[in-house]
Amino acid sequence: MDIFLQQIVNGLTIGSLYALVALGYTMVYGVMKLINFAHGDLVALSAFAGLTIYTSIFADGGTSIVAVITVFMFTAAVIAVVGVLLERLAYRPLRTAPRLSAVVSALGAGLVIQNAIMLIWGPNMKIFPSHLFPSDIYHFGGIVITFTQLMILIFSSVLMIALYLFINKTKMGTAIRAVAIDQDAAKLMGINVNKIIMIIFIIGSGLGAVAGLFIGIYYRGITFDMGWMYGLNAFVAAIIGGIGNIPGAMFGGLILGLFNALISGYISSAWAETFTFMLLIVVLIFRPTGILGEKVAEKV
Amino acid sequence: MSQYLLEIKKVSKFFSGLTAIDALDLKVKKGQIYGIIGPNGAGKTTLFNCITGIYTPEEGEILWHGEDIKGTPPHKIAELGILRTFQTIRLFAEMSVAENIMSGRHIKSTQKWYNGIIPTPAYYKDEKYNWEKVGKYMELFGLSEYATTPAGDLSYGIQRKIEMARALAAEPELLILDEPAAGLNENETKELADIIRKIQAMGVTIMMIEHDMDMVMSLCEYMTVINFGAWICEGVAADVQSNPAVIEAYIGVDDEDE
Amino acid sequence: MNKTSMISLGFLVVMGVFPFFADSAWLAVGITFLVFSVVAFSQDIILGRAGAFHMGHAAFFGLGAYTTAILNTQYGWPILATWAPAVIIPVAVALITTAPIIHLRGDYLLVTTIGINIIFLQVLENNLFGITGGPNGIFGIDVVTVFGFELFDQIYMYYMAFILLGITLFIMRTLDGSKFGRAMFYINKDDVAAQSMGIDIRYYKLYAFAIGAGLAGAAGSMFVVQYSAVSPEAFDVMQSIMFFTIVLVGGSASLPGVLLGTFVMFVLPEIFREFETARYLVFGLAMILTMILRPRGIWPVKFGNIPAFLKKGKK
Amino acid sequence: MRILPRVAASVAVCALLVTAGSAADVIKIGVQAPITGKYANEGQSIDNGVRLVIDQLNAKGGLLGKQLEVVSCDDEGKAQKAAICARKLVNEGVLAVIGSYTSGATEAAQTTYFRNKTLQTSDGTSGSLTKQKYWTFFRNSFRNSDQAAFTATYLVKEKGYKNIVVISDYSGYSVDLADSAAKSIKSEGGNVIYQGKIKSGTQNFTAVLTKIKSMNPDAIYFAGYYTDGGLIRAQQQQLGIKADFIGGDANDNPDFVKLAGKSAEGTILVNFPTAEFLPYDAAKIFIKDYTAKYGKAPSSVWALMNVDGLNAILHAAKETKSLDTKTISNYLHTLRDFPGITGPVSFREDGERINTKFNIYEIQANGKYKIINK
Repeated sequence: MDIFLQQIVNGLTIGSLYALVALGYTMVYGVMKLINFAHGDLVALSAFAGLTIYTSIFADGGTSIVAVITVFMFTAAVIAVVGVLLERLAYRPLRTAPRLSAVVSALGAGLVIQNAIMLIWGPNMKIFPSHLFPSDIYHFGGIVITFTQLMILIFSSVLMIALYLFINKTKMGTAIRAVAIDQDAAKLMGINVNKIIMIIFIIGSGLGAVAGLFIGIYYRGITFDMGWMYGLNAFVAAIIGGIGNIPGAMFGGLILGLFNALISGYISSAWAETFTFMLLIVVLIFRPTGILGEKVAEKV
Repeated sequence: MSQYLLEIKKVSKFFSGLTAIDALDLKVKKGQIYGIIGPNGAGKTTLFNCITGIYTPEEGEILWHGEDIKGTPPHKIAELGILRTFQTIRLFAEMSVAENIMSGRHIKSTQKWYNGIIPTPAYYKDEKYNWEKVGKYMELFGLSEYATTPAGDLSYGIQRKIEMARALAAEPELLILDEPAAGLNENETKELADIIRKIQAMGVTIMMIEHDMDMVMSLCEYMTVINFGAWICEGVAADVQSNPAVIEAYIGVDDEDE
Repeated sequence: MNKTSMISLGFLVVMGVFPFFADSAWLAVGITFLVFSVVAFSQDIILGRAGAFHMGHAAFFGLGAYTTAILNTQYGWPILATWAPAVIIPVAVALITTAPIIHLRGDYLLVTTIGINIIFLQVLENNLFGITGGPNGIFGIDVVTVFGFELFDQIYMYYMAFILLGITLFIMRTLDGSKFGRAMFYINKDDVAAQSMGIDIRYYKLYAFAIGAGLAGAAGSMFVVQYSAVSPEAFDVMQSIMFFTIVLVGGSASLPGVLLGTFVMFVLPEIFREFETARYLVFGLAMILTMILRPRGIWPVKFGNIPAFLKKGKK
Repeated sequence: MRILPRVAASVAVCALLVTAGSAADVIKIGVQAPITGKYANEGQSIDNGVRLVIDQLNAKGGLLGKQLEVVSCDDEGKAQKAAICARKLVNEGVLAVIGSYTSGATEAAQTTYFRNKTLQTSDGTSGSLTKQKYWTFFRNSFRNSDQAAFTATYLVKEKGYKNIVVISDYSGYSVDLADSAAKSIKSEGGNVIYQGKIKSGTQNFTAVLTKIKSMNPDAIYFAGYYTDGGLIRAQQQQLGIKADFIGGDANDNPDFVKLAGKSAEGTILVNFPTAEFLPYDAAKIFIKDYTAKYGKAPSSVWALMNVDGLNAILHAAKETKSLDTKTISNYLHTLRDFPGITGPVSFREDGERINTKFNIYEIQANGKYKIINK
């Protein structure tokens, strides 16, 4: 039983990271109907940028709450700017083009970011210092949870709840939802669509940046090509939950994290991705728009 | 064998609780031009979508030559001889006019499954025969000069014609026209009416939705009026025009609109 | 003679005389170009013609490669005998795996086809049934032997790939002039209208996947003989993305466009090896720029592939 | 159709230019190594090492009166890229190829080199590398089975572990080492309670480690690479698994300690003596020259092994005064105690290097190694 609960804790940790990344995909998809293939690479970029920011500001290698908060804020800001630039340069010119053109542009942008990371930081694995977070370990019965895991769980829940409230309870959130439903109508209602899309990219990239930093702090080793793996998993999570749907992305991320952990723990980690995609296919066969997605009827 | 070509029996269609069609009945005889009229949102296009298999009605029967075709997928419906046009024109916009009309010949083509990879003498013959047919339909609709022009580049009126030529190229028994005169000017509408009569003369039964009342009244031999998905009345032009329920349905809607 | 045939013929002539001017290094580049053009065309049948967002094509390419490799090294089949199964198995697998998902729209299909690719990779890496050689793959694949004569020299490889490309172009020409090819375009442009004209979307999409997988399998078989080794990472999702991109950057359903795409994505990097490290960065930028400047690809397709006797009046 | 003749002409011109460029009279030495990707560290060291040796030799007048040129090909540690590299290097007309770093990439290229009579020397340790008995292939390191036997004796006889878990990744080298180790442990009387595989680069190994925790092992033997090993060690500690961690040779990299952080302390690594522990003069000189040229020491002993392979081949060519690969190979097969950087170099008839020794290190709290074998 302890082992099972431990696997649940493991799964929830990675699941929250997926959820944070999935939110970026789902928000962009909801508004622009575009798979932002570069999002995973933004996550990787944030880990590298965060490491550099940390080592250049706190060269002495010291750590404190101030240091951690500074790194998170700085990195999120940098990645948000990159996200906005990405939209400006690679996606906005293609808003009226055939859908696949934007997909190719997104794939291209992903390649650019990934290889820029490689050229700037080199192809070798970079390693986060191990003392950024205290290495405390808590025991609950037979279950072990580290300080970092706890931070990931708490922090990502707070962010997700905040985002949910922002989208559903504020005027800006309503505008975002309006643009997601019908851009033209929203425009007629006086909503500045470009501004909304910019905000989407700021929030999405910011959340991705937080996930990237957590990945760096939790796993320590970061590579320039790691974004793809997190991106794909998160994207699958967003689809399972129902793409375009914000609670769907959170739900999908957690489900996928748990599912992965249980498959790896009880069947085989070697087949984890196979099971992931089987899950995706089964979900799509029974719920073509994801678990929380709404049914869309096409007007004929 | 039924005396009717198409019989709709107590057909109902619901969309998440809303009733789009409500136990509707209607009967179309072979060779007729049959009109479906009713205010916007009355469920006319939904009815057509049910007949052509895009939607499956929850209740009732759709009899084609006396056999229930409810739930048959759209491509099978076309093979049965029911072809349609769309309210919002749906052409293959980037493709040439000739290629658009050739799509009507799809179900008439005799090519075997391997002909997509391996050409045979029969394949060349079939291709030639069908392209010649396309030539004939282009001539019939006066489209020959646009043979290689992308359909999407042409005017609205011509696009309507292409859509009808495309459907007719499949040699249908029943041709379903969804607001064929929408967006056309007076001359074009007149021309359209002539074409529709010509099609009827070829032995094709026609069902149409149309808001242009002059056109409906002059063309349609029989018609059914529906509102909120339900039957209001039916009959020949004169009967329908004088029916108080019809007038009420239209005026009621006018109130809401204005 | 239509335009497709004319461009194909011209291209075949150029590629046919190429070996007379090339040394062995260039010959290898030529073989790569030929093999990957075939894969790109097969991807184009699915993506560019039938319009199915398919991003797992490397799986079918790899399936052909592995079929040849396994039959040759594990069961001792001569390479020539493996050609038929290297086409048939990818076709069968394509039909079985895509049948349940073929109805999915756009992006959903895209993600599930990535899934097919990833599942295929895991099967290879986990050495299912102990025949795939795991992550190392399979080494020491024979060369083609005809009547006891070993066709070891690269020039034979080149002309075998050349013949395969010829066959591919012939199939494309037949397809374009048949109801099958047209049906794919109709579905691509407007699926609702297509089915109302009696076109069975499912059937023709599967048809496209079957032809695409078969051709990719044949190309895979060539690929494995060329390098006498095969391993999973040659068929990873990145490779599928490359095939996907080639078609869209070059121009969907456009013969010269796809050739151009293949050349840009697979041959240029071989020539400009100095840029090795910055290569993908340049690629990425090129992809974005191409799409912004030419959203339909560098050399977009022109429709109007109709018999001459129908062409009259103005353009 | 008018563009066709132009295309044909330009193709012809290109081809001529290329042919003209490659006719110069130099001896080409190929490097096939993971210059980018996960093992870039190691690949770059191999490439640098080879270039250093060749530069030094060229400065002294070259080999048999000819200058040498290094042609590198990046195989990214991937088998398919390796096969492509093999084709390229053969097309370049190289005399010998140094590399690759991983057994998988080495094996994928082997057949092509053999068929084209090109010499190859690699540090790959999989048993299968010498199985084919290709006369073109020389292993400059040691076999996995040797290391496995050495490790098993240590684990079972010296430390007296009862229950041992063996983990590998999916690479050829790792599976081979893990299988050999499991076999040796059993034959020494130890008990392998679980033998599992992890997917390299996954980062999150908690699922499989949690499973292992329930088995209560005495020791975990990891036969994979440092990039995963460091993380496994760290996550093992986090989950509170008490077992000792023993890493195979590929864990011997400075990054292992960085990845594992504080958890690195107490880790045991088994490897061939690392560069700084090599007692030979040749080693000290080489490392000094290398550091002077590149500003850092070679990342591990693997580059040095490959340099030894290269030096042996150059030595053989000089002795036999021949550039015929078969002649060089015949000479190498009888080579005994050539003074190499990593100790005396001798080859067996099947291309296997003989007489290699191993060290056991324990990582200290400060991240330094301490030799603990007798």
